[in-house]
Amino acid sequence: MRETLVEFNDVHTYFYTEAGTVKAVNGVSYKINKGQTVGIVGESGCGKSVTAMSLMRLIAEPQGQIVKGSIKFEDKDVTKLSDSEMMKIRGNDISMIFQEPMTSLNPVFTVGNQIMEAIMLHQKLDKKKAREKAIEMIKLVGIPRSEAIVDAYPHELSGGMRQRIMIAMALSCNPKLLIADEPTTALDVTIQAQILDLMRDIKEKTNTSIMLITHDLGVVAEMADYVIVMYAGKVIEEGSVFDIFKDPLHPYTKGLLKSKPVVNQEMDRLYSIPGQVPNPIGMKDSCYFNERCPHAMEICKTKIPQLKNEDGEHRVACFLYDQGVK
Amino acid sequence: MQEKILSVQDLKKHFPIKGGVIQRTVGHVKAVDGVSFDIYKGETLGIVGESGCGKSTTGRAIIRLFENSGGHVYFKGEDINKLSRKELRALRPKMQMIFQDPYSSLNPRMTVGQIVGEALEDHGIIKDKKELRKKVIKTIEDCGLAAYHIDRYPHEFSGGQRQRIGIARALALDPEFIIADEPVSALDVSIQAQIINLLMDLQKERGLTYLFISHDLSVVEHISTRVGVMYLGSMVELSPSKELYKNPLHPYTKALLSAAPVPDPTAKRDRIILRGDIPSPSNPPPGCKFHTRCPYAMDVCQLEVPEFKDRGEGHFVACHYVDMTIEN
Amino acid sequence: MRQYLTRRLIQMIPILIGISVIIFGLFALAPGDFIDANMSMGASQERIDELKALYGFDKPLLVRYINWASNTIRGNLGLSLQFMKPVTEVIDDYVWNSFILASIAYMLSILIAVPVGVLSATKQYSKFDMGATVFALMGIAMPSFFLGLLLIKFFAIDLPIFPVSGMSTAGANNTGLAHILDVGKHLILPSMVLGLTGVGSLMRYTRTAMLEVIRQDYIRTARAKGLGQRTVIYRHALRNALIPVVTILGMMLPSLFGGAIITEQIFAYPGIGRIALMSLSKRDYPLLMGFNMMLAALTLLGNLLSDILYAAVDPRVRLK
Amino acid sequence: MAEATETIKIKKQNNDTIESPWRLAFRRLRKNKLAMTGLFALVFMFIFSFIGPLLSPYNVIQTNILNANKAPSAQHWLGTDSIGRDVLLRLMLGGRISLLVGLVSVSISVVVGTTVGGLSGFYGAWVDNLLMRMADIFMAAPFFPILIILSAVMSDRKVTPENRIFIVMFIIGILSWAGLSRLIRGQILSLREQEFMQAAEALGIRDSRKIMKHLIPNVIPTIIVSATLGIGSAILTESALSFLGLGVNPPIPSWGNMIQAANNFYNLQFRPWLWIPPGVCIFVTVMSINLLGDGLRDALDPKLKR
Amino acid sequence: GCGGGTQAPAEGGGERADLTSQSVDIVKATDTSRNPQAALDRKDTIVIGTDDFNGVFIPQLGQTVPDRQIYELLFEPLVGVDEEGKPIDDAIATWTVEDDVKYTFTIKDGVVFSDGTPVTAEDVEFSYLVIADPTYDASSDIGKYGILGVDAYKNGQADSIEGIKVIDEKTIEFTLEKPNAEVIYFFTLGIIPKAYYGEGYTFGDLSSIRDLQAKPMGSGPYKFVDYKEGQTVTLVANENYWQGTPGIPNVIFKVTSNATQMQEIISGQIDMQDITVSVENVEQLKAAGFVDLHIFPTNGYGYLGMNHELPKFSDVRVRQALTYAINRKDATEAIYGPYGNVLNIPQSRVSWSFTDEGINSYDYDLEKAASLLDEAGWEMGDDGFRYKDGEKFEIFFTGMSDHPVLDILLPMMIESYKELGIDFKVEYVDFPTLIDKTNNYAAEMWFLAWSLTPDPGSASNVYRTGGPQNKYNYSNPAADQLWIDGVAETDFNKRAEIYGDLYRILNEDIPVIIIYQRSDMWAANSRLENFNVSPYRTFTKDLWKVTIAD
Ligand SMILES: Nc1ncnc2c1ncn2[C@@H]1O[C@H](COP(=O)(O)OP(=O)(O)OP(=O)(O)O)[C@@H](O)[C@H]1O
Ligand SMILES: Nc1ncnc2c1ncn2[C@@H]1O[C@H](COP(=O)(O)OP(=O)(O)OP(=O)(O)O)[C@@H](O)[C@H]1O
Ligand SMILES: [Mg+2]
Ligand SMILES: [Mg+2]
Ligand code: NI
Repeated sequence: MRETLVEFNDVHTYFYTEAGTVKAVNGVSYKINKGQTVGIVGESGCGKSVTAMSLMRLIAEPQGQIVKGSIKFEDKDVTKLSDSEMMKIRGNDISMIFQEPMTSLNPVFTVGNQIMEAIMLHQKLDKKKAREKAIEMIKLVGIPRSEAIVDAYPHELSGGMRQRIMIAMALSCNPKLLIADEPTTALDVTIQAQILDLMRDIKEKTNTSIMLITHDLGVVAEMADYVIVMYAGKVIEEGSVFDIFKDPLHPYTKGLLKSKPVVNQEMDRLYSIPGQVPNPIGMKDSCYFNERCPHAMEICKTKIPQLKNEDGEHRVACFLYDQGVK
Repeated sequence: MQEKILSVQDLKKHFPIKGGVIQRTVGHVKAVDGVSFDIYKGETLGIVGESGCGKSTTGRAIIRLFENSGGHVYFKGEDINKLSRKELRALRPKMQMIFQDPYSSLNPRMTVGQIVGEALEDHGIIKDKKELRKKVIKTIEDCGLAAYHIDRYPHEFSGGQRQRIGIARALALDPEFIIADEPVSALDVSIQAQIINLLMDLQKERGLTYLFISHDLSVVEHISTRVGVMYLGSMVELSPSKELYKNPLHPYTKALLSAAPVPDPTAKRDRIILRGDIPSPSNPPPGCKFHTRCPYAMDVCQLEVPEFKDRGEGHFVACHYVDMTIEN
Repeated sequence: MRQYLTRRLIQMIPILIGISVIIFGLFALAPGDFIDANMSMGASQERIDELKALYGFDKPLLVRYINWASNTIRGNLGLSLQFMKPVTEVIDDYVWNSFILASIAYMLSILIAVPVGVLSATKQYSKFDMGATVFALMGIAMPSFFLGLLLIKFFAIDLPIFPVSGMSTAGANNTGLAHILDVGKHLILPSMVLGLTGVGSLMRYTRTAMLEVIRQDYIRTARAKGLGQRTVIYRHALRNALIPVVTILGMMLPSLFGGAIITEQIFAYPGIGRIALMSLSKRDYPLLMGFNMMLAALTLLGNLLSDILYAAVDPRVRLK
Repeated sequence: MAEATETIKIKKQNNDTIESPWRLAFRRLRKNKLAMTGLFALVFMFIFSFIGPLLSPYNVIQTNILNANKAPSAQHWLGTDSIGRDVLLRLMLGGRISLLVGLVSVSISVVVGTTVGGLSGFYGAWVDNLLMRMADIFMAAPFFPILIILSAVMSDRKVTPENRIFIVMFIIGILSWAGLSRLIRGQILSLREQEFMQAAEALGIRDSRKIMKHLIPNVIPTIIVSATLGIGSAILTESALSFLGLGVNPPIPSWGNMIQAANNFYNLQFRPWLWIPPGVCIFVTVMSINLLGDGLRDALDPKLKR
Repeated sequence: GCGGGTQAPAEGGGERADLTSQSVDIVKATDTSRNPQAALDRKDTIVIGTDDFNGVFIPQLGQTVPDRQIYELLFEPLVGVDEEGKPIDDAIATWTVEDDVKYTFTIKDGVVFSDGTPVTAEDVEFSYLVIADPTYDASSDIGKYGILGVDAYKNGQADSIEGIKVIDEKTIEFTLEKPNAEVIYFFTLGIIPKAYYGEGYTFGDLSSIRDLQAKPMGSGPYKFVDYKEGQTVTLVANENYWQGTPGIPNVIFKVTSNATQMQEIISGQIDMQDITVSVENVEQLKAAGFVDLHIFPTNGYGYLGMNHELPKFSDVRVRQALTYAINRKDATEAIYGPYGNVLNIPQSRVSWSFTDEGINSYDYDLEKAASLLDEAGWEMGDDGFRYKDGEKFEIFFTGMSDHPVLDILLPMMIESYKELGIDFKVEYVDFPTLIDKTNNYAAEMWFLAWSLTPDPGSASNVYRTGGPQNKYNYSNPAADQLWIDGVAETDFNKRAEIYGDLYRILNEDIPVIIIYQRSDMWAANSRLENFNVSPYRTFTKDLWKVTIAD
């Protein structure tokens, strides 16, 4: 087995708000190995971004706090690192593509400037070289007239262009781990394909691990080696990409796969999982999916299911597969 | 024939490019460069196309968020650009836009309730405060959010949740026409399905009309009556949805369709890789704008702009190669 | 942009004319004139009338305005009544002293206010922030004469390391470096007073603007790039917080040349501020007109400058 | 895996209506301890100034040369001034003037400045040009001569001292809005280009509402700073105005002209009871406004819930 | 200055010397060893603190005290003034008077300008022609003494003034239309060299002289070196001075501020300065140990003016009542401590014309004031205010802003006038506004101060019927006649009697309520020896005799 790069161990990240405590991440554990691409899917709002942000230690304090658990990155527990140690890791060892490309770019600097900054910092290049590299990165992510775009401000770019700038920024420093939070949502499929190719290239060349958060199951299928399925702040299923797509176990995962429309396949109405995500404030001890689950049992309403090894790497948190219950 | 709700004629939007310390205009980005199409009542026109090809700009120009550089937009026969501010305001509730970037289009200092309910209150549609709250809750629940979200601020939401706030904001007004700019890109497939179902239900119930901009070809196919393909500020192909997916004519459309990812890790792909430099919208290539990357490019493509012609059954395309193959 | 500049500069002309009419009108309306304020009261009525005629105070207002305006356009601001010297020369004699003092003081206040404001914001509600707030508000509640006298007491009397007043040592005919050092020594206390009293407001504005900015997503992005706290704050955040600061800096331009009346008064500093006050209480109209027109022009320029800087600071702002 | 067993408080919410950003802010403000301390201090200053004098055994117009310049004692808690008047009583009476001058003039300047800045920044184009050129004129107009003329006019009209102070408040307010309007406009110029403003436009929100509900809450921090600073300087400006004959007239004191006692080395060194009390009062007032203002800012800042 | 002196926002203080004493009170330093090093280091230089200069250092044109201090050291007049304000011949000329109308001056031997050229009668003539120029716009008024032919010269009808005749190189003759006792003080004007200032001068254009205003040259004990605007004027001893080389080689005048001038003396940065006298200031300067204080009565007085045109003030009983109702003694005490005195006549108590015989001192007496008001028909109403013919007794007082005297005087007046049944309202305006108001007779009651010139006759402008400075509309024919008599008489003893009678009338009539005469104070570092100053004789007159002690 390959070396582990990141290990989440029972991470809890809460937000303390006026209305109550939002348990955005509520006991998440999983591993990312070196050179592995881990796809993370799940309900919108289930805590995928917050998990990633916890790893980067970029949760908006003081409301948001990692209250429990550890996140190991190469033997270091990032939850315990000092700010300056964390600084060295960020951008250099781990880089992140944020979900919101518009607000994540500083409106008063040109995009070139923002890309160059990281390059100059981590690769110790001079300004001219960094600029060349920035132009090259912009070209790599498929933006035309890269020489002009380096000097453009974020608000002058289209949504997809901004997103690609974020990608260029994250890829420019050959990180050990790339966190890509919905990296291609604003891109058309040809460019998406190009970006995905680029990410694969980089991964192959430098043995980078990728934490790929996305809703596009197609992208997951294409990119990921391993898939984590999250629901309401918890991991409910994990397994290799083949396991998940060919043999989904959790009813949520099944519903998810069923919801996806496919080109050239006609249907009147798309399938969608019935019901609502539970309120993350004040959740009871239960399987959080029980209200929406077609196979819900009594136990699901009173106990929280644990992630269990079903077969091999494929694990699921569902009483349906719980020996005792069966 | 169906009622034309919107007619776009030769729409152009050029952004000036500023350069130097004194910010002189050194050129123009031709973000939208002569786009024409009609939308009929009750239909959904899907727009797909390369990122940066001017889809969002087209959408914004249609609802006149900025003054366009040329062409006309008629909404129910009225020239949008000739309306006074007051008339425009009165028209606003009828045509809504779902913005592509959910977060930056939400005022950080307003709660969801305020964001979604504000327009209803301001246009005097709902005057009673309790009723307003009810309506807002109903709308956000339709969009897959929960009632308890109503007093939260945008930054407290995940990307997908924010997108749903934007959708709810547009839907709350019960508009007749909605421009949806990537409305479901940040949503997980289940909620995506829920939203699409909602949009389609509304369409059936109220005869809503959509201009649906998206990169997700399967979603576009599912929801659209007709689909337009844009490339570098122009429309290159426009056709009824099924026809387009079964029988794409333009080489760009073909490349696009071939690149769509399939949710099957074992699936084999036969992708058309587009080569060549991506041209710049400030200095688009002469002739057919696609010729620099087109696998079938011919001499004529560099010289002449292909005509946007009907190939029967409302399948429009602008391509010399198609012209040639069909004639032969 | 060039168009914008030309347009704004051209617009300044009617505004300046308007302001000149206002200023002239104000001075003409203000009760009392130079003769009333200065002349020996024992002078006979005939002599007083003779003098008023000599000074032209008996002419109709419009004639006086046109005379003044036509001279002003030719760069002749007239003769100061109290100094009996061309107004331009009087201004030239004093304004540069004020400028030196004010620019040192503003430098000082910017150097203190901006970093302290930034730190206060990054450590909101910390002890440091509280201290800075109290300090800033004390500066606001404290009149500058008070601070001036306090500093004089400590640094010029109890611990005589700085001179009490003036701009150079009387009778010391220093030249070159020695002169600069001498002047520098005299500038320390007044520039501290002027600088410190300005610190408070600039600091508060910086702090608030920073508080807004540091919670933005792009600051998170900057952090994610691994940039150090300093770079994140001073490069990414501060730049976005600059709009109010730039406005204030633009508004400071006229005061750079306008003199600080109270500070100059206390330190007997040869600046334009005391001269202006003197000319007001003596109703020295030509000097007042010249001085106020200069300030008006500088105000317009300062505001124009900050408008231009907005666009430089924040590319989203469009100049139209 | 440790389970989420802690009990979580769900706070009661106002579930009937959608509160406006302002109402919501005030509700949150009430929970802010520092802000409430500020409010309390401010209320105290008001009580001190408006009710306090009624409890004093002394009288403003009563002078007593034999008892002049006395240090604080049991009879005169804060000592006496140069003609034997009770400093404490003067301090309380001075508060009436200074608090009013501070609050009223700042309110005027905030209202005018915000309106002008808001309109100017929001509409841009000729509206901006017109309003900003107007602000230019206000900023460029010479302060002192205007005041001298005003004082002469008031003198000719025999305006009574009580009415005079209202005019003074008005003047300080009117002469200081221009700076604030420029500050606000500067920020709004940038804010209005943001996407949420486009969204508001697409919704067809009325302009007045866009300004009031979308833009102003985003510039409120600046307004607050300007108001806090303004109150302090208005209180001191009032005393500078007496120099030109515009401020309060005897026997009415104000904190500003009481603190002028420190304009003299002897008093500065040997009679601190003359200037420390008004100094402290101004400071407390400014501080309490600042705390309140900071609280309001935090209350309006959704990212800062504590 | 001339006339009734300059109206000014007077400040400062003085010694409460007994009324007969005219001497200057000198408080000697007690501990000269504490003299700061900064001062001791200036071995051949003294620094004198002063107010802002205007940079007009010519006697004919200069208008402010700081400028005057400079030009008095650079230029000398024909006639000097002694400590009592009487003319003496310690200046550059001696003189004889014929028929009270012809003044013949002879310039003393050896009097030269600092460039070595002798002072001649032509220079004297030139010095007076300058102020007779039709474009002359400074403060001297040559027209008011009745010198023959002045008008003709001004109008350009004559090339010279008939009444000013150069007899020979050293002798010059001035002729008047009729006797004028004041004219002798007109000869205290400094003499300027024609050769230097007259170059380029043409009748009707003073610009060539203006051009030299900041480069003065005259016959005084000091020579001009340089002027730094707003900072210093540097002078150096004139080795050609006709009375011998001055004792101090260098004199620097330095601009200081009111707030800190005392600290400058105490820290040794300046050697001398006139400082507002007050108990606190004297105390601090005494405590310094090394400062000599010269305290002497100011040439001036503070008063309350009233507009007699208003019916309420036209009644002399009311004016008297208002005077009785002010506790002037306590007020003066509170303001100046021992350095101010209540004054009852408009003349300095050190003047030769001063008298207190038959003068009513109007001691504070509210009862008397009340009965006078009753007599005048102002009856007490139920609301505590007095009424006459249905009109409430209201006084609208216009004060000058930022004035330390008013800070104390007004509260006291408010208090006692309230008790008397008068609604006393107060407003402030700035100084020129107040002057403007009084000029237009638009003020009811106000506070100002007159500064006095040596000759008492100039006050007629203030108190005679229709006098240009009589802004009170005061009129008393008997007094008017005495003013005329006073100027027509040239014998000092006889004049003193005339003015004594006049002052008694004014004391009875109360044209204005005179409050106090304060004192001036010069603080001088004790290392200065032979320093001399008195009310009518400024320190500049004797500065050349001063030396620096080791
Ligand atoms: N600052 C915050 N304060 C309060 N709640 C927050 C905050 N940030 C996030 N949350 C909540 O935490 C939960 C998880 O958010 P997260 O952004 O991780 O979702 P996500 O899985 O990335 O969803 P999406 O796919 O839509 O981006 C959401 O319910 C969200 O409402
Ligand atoms: N304000 C602006 N100033 C200058 N150029 C702009 C501006 N807004 C958009 N553009 C340019 O216009 C072109 C079209 O942008 P638009 O946002 O319409 O693209 P899009 O089709 O929506 O792309 P995406 O799918 O990536 O959102 C881009 O090249 C972009 O750089
Ligand atoms: Mg997310
Ligand atoms: Mg777009
Ligand atoms: Ni757990």
